Amino acid sequence: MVDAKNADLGQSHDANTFPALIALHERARGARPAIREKDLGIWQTLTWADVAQQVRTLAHGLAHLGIAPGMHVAVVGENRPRLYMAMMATQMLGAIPVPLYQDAVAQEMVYVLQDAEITVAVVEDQEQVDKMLEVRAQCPALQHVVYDDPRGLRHYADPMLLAYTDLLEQGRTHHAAHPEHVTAAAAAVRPDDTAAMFYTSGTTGKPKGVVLTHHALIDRARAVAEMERLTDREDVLAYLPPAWIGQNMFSYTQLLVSGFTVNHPESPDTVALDMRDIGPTYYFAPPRVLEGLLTQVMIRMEDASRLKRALFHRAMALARRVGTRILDGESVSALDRLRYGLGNLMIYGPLRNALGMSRVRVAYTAGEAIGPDLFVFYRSIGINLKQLYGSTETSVFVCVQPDGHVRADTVGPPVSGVQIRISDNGEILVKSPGLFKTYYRNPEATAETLTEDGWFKTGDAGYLDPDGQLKIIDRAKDVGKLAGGELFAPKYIENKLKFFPFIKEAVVFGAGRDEVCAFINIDLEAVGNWAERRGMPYAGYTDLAAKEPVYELIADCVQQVNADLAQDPKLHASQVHRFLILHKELDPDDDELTRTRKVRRGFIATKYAVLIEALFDARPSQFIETEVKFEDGRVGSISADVRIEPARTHAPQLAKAA
Amino acid sequence: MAFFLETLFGGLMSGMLYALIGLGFVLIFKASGVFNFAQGAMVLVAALAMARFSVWIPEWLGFESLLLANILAFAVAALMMFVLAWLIERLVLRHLVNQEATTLLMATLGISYFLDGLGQFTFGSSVYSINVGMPKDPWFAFESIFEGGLLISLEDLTAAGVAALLVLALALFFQFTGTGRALRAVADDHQAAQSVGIPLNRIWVIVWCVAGLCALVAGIIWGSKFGVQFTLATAALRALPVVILGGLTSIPGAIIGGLIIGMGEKLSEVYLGPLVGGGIEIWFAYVLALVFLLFRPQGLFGEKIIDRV
Amino acid sequence: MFYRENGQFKTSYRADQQIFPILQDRVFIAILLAVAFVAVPLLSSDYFLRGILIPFLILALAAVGLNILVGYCGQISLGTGAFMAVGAYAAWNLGVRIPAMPLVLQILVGGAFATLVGVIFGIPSLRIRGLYLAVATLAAQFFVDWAFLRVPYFTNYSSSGSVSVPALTAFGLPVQTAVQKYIFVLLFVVVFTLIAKNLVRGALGRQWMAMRDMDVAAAVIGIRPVYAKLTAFAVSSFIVGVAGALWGFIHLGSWEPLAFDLNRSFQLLFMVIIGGLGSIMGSFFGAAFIVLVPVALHSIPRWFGVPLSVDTVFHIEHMVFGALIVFFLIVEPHGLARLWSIAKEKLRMWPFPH
Amino acid sequence: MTNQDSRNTRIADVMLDMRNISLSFGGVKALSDISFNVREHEIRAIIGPNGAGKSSMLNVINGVYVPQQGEIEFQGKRFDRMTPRRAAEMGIARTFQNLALFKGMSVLDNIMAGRTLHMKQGLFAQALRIGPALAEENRHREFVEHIVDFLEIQASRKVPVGRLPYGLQKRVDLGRALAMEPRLLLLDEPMAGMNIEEKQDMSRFILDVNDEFGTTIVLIEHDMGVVMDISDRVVVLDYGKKIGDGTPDEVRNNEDVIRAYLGVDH
Repeated sequence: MVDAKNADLGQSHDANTFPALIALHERARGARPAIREKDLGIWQTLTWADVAQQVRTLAHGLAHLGIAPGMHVAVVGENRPRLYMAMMATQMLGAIPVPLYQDAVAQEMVYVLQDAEITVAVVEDQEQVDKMLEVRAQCPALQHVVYDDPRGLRHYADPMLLAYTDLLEQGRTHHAAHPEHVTAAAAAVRPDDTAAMFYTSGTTGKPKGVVLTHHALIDRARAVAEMERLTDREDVLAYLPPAWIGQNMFSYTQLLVSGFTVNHPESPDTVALDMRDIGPTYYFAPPRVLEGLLTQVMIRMEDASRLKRALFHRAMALARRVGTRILDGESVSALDRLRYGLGNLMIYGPLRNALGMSRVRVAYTAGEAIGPDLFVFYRSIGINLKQLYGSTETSVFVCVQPDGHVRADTVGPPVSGVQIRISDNGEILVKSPGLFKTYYRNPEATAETLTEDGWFKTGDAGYLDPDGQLKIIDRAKDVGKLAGGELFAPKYIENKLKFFPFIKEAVVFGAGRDEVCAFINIDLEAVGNWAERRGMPYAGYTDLAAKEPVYELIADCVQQVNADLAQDPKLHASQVHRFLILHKELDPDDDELTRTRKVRRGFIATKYAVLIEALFDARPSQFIETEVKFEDGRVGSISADVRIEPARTHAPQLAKAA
Repeated sequence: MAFFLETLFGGLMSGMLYALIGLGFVLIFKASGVFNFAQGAMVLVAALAMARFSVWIPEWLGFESLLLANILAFAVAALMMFVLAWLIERLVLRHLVNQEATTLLMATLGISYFLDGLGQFTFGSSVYSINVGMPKDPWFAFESIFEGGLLISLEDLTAAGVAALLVLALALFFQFTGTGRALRAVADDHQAAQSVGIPLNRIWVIVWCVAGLCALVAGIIWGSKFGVQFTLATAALRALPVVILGGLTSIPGAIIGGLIIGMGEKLSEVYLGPLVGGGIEIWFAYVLALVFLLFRPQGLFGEKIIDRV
Repeated sequence: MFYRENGQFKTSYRADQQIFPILQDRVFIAILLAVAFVAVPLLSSDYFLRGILIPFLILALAAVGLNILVGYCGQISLGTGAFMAVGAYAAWNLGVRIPAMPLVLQILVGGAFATLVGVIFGIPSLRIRGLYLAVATLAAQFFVDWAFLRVPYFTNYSSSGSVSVPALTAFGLPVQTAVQKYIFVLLFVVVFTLIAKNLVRGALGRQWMAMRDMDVAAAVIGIRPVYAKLTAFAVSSFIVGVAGALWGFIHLGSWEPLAFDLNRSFQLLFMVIIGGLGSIMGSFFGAAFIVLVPVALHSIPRWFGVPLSVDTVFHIEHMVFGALIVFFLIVEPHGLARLWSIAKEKLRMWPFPH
Repeated sequence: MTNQDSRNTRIADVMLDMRNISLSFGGVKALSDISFNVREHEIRAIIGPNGAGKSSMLNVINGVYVPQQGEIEFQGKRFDRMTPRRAAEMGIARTFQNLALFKGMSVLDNIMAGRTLHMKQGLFAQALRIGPALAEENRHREFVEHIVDFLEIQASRKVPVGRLPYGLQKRVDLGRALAMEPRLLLLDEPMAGMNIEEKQDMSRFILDVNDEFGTTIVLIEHDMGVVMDISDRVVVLDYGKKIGDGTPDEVRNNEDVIRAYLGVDH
């Protein structure tokens, strides 16, 4: 009951700026925990009253350092309560916090520091201080560097440095001198003032400062808070870089909107432990994190006794069968419910506990395409994991999957207040109260992405499927058309292929052709194990790649993907008709992949032109000799007679995707 | 005066027995760093075996000769002790190598409990007698010096003699045989001994066998004197102060310690006992040893302990 | 498996350092106590209380005391029986000579006397170690046995040499029926177990364990061996003494020195070893084990219709204990307590093996 | 302003003075007539081949061994024998070459044990865990947590030290010494048997201790690189005799030292 009441207070709509929200929580739930940090072995707690109090003092301090409305303050570091409060203090003065990635090297920071005319930077520790000192010459505007953790800074005599505690001290004196200064500044903040600025590292060119208003951020946070019925009793673990809008939305904006508690881990290498401790109720993780956790689980289970493993796998099989349906509240036979209950007692429950997810009520994943198996694993053991879609420019929330309508291949319907339109070239356009105001001092870029009538070009290609859920296909610029004019989204197909553990890389071709063909790189480890279990000897990648059984293995994967595509209203034409397994692994050293392992389509297309022709001419095989660079820089060449295999395709069936 | 000398002799006699048992302790401790609490139990088992076999064997084989019976019984009992020694090394010691001294002590406690149980379980737990034809009649010596002479139990005298002989034999054995040298090497430094190819385990079996032998002889002597029963086990505990006094690692220490304790016990019992209600020899030896410890923790002949950091 | 620790985070050192930091454990203990204080008295027979539970509790208490000395401070003692005896006889004498003295006080002061004797015989531990110390404590055993046997004053010149206590009352309540005695003992055990636990997890306990694990390092960080060792002897023999008094007063009612002889000392040492050196909980496991094995040895053959003679059972018992000691020293030096904690860890990690 | 300069400026006058120390075990001379001193805030290294008597020297300083001859002056007080207890009370802490940790105890308890001298509550208060005792326990727990933070062993604070990897055990050993808030810290081969990263970490910790708390440090170390990097002055022992004393560079160019290390005429 109490929760509900507080919750209402927390959501009460009169507070539309961050300073107002802080004041609200101080009144409504001053004694409730706002920020916890595991420090000195226990969870040190700051109540909303403490936070409000300290933030005001800090604001006075910043004012003393000359921070005025409209100015920018850089915040650099891991998740640390003091850095969060620095952001609040900045906003309280009507100034704008600019979080920077703590792992960026000094020179990467220079541009931002200059572009935003940073005069004061609040940083975590010696590491960040050193960076600031390194770039000070290039950033003359930078006058003060405030540091949280004094360790190792004892002998730094530089006058520009200032300890956080000293800043608070100055804040007190300033407060004594101008008692009203901060309250006045806070009262002057308007909802459509800029609240924060996040720099997005554009794939090309300089990073762009995304300007977001109080209204934009708060409105989106509220929409989701209402949709998910978030109360002030939620616990959130802040473990991703705060400079990333995702983490910032979850552990900062929503914190201030819903008035729940954000928990800061003791150190990066204790996150898992601290997660177990806290057991967040509201959780967010990009697919790679979830992937990592799942691998952990599987590895640890490997050492378990045979009996335990058997039990585990049986339970998991059951979960895959009925788990998600139970979670979605669909009808499941009483017997299965019973068995699932048993499994829950024996396996799922303990597993959630081990992962620190026993208490998770709502969990989101976003950022990249998530493999269906991965996604289903978490849902099947009773963790309400859902996908969402959004970006920095949209204050994150564009689409969120509502409970009960969760699917692996969509990102859900638009959140209330959001409109979505698909441009004729298949790009997703968004209009939402959460949209950014502009790119900071970058009108061209702004003009490119914001239409006059206020639509934001996401740069993603996709479509709304029959039941109104948004389906992301690919980056818009990669989407092409087949000769027949049907949509062709290589990345989408490649991802589908790569979800199979046996397939490491895939490159599909089809733009301007009348059918689709694919290069496959097998995963040497996975397929290698598979081969060994079959007692199939092989000498290295090239040999294994050419084996008949391996081709059958892959062919099966491909036809599964085709079956999938066949059901897709827009992409059924993109089924893979023929594929080949490359005789060598695609390799950054050979410029076939970027350092971040993205395929360089163009380069590959020219390098392996012969193979592509062979594919589309449906030849049985094709000889090729390719140059390769070895680790030691020597150059050699691999030659092989690459087999080309037709893949089974399916007649398009425009049933609803399942 | 005469009375004093009589007591003194009595003390020396039991002293020899203590020395005998003490020797068992010392040997085992030297060789394996084990403080063998089970020595008492071994005495009990050995004595029981001797007592029963000397009755059973004639029954089985149907002959009369007491001498033969005793010899066979002795052989069988000795054999049994050796088997025990081997088993103990096999099943216990070799699994506890390099453990702390106290752990080993507790282990031997366990062993001693086991042997107590086993012995009485197999041989029965009532009082049995051993008759190895020890002279029972007293003997009056030095009548010329003291009128009435000194009353000396020939039994004690022979007992002491036997004990002394065995002690001497062992002492020589360990002084002059290869095994003896090996043993001393092991006592000085396990690793080193091993590295020059001395088989630790065999040494251990040997010392336990010897200890078993000591136990057997002691058991026979005691048994023939007071009869064989459970109390033998605890009686052997009285030999503990001997080694403490003599120093855990010194064979001569054990012998001399034995004599000192033996005499001290008797004298105290006779001269102090009455004042405090008697029965003090049970603890007197201990307190003696204890007081002694406070001033010389390593005992009379033990090596000084330096712990390096 | 049953552990759900998410959300059980600690926001104060006090919470972090409580004896049972995990909710599920606290629940378990609460239930256990409820059973011990309510269910057992209601349900169990006199024989069960008198013959099993009361001795178990008292011996467990003594084992806790001994464990402090042997398990936590690493000072071996073969004289536990003696310290129990001192506790019992001291308490008894107080009763005889100061009739006005209330029972609980008698028992506590009895413990105090045991402390005194314990410290005196502990003094050698400052000079001597390990084996030698064992002998010293053995001396205590023999001396005390002798004293209560041969010094008539201690038995108030009773002809038989055995002593007996009158009908007991505490705080005006009778302590006579099995249930009353059980509750009385249980209270003592709970209180002193808690005290012992507090000590071993506090500064003193750390000093003891430091002495046990690495005495040179301990001295170097400023721990005084004298203080550490003598406090260990003191606390240990106090608890043992109290247990002794309870053993005499509540369990036996009338007794002679034999009740506290060397075998009692060994029995307690075995409890500590089998139960687990350096574990309070282990002391209880050990006591339970040692109390139950004879019972089992008596009854199991009877169920199979092959009743064994009393001393056969007695001998087998000896063999079993002896063998078990060796077994535990070799296979699991930390005894049942370690097995328990391993099992617990497995449950917390479940379904993962580690 | 680098740490080096600042340290040099902070190094004050002599804090520990060892005069003509001689020590022998049953006739075997471990140290013969050795004199050297340690200045406040400096990092002083003792080097020398195995069996040179380095560890014995430390043991003399904190009173584990009693020298047959010689005297020790520590902060103006003169002793001809030191006892471990007194050494501890006067603020001398030390770590051990072969890990003398309390195996049966957790990381926290090991370090807490280092607080013994600062904990005053009596037996009864502890037994009942009443207010003051509890308060004291928590106060010191907090202090210890600062050390845990400093040594970056948060992840293993409740693990029994026995289960920790060697490198971490070394840290705990250091932590236990730091818990005493020592004025003088004796480190006996703090990096023995460590890999490169572990050594770097340890060096960092040692320097940080010296910087943050101004603790004077005497260390024995075999890794010449490390010694030359972090120590202000070095004394060289060989077969119980002192054969060199001075700054790293001076020592590096000292013939006797070179000979001792190249093993000529030994």
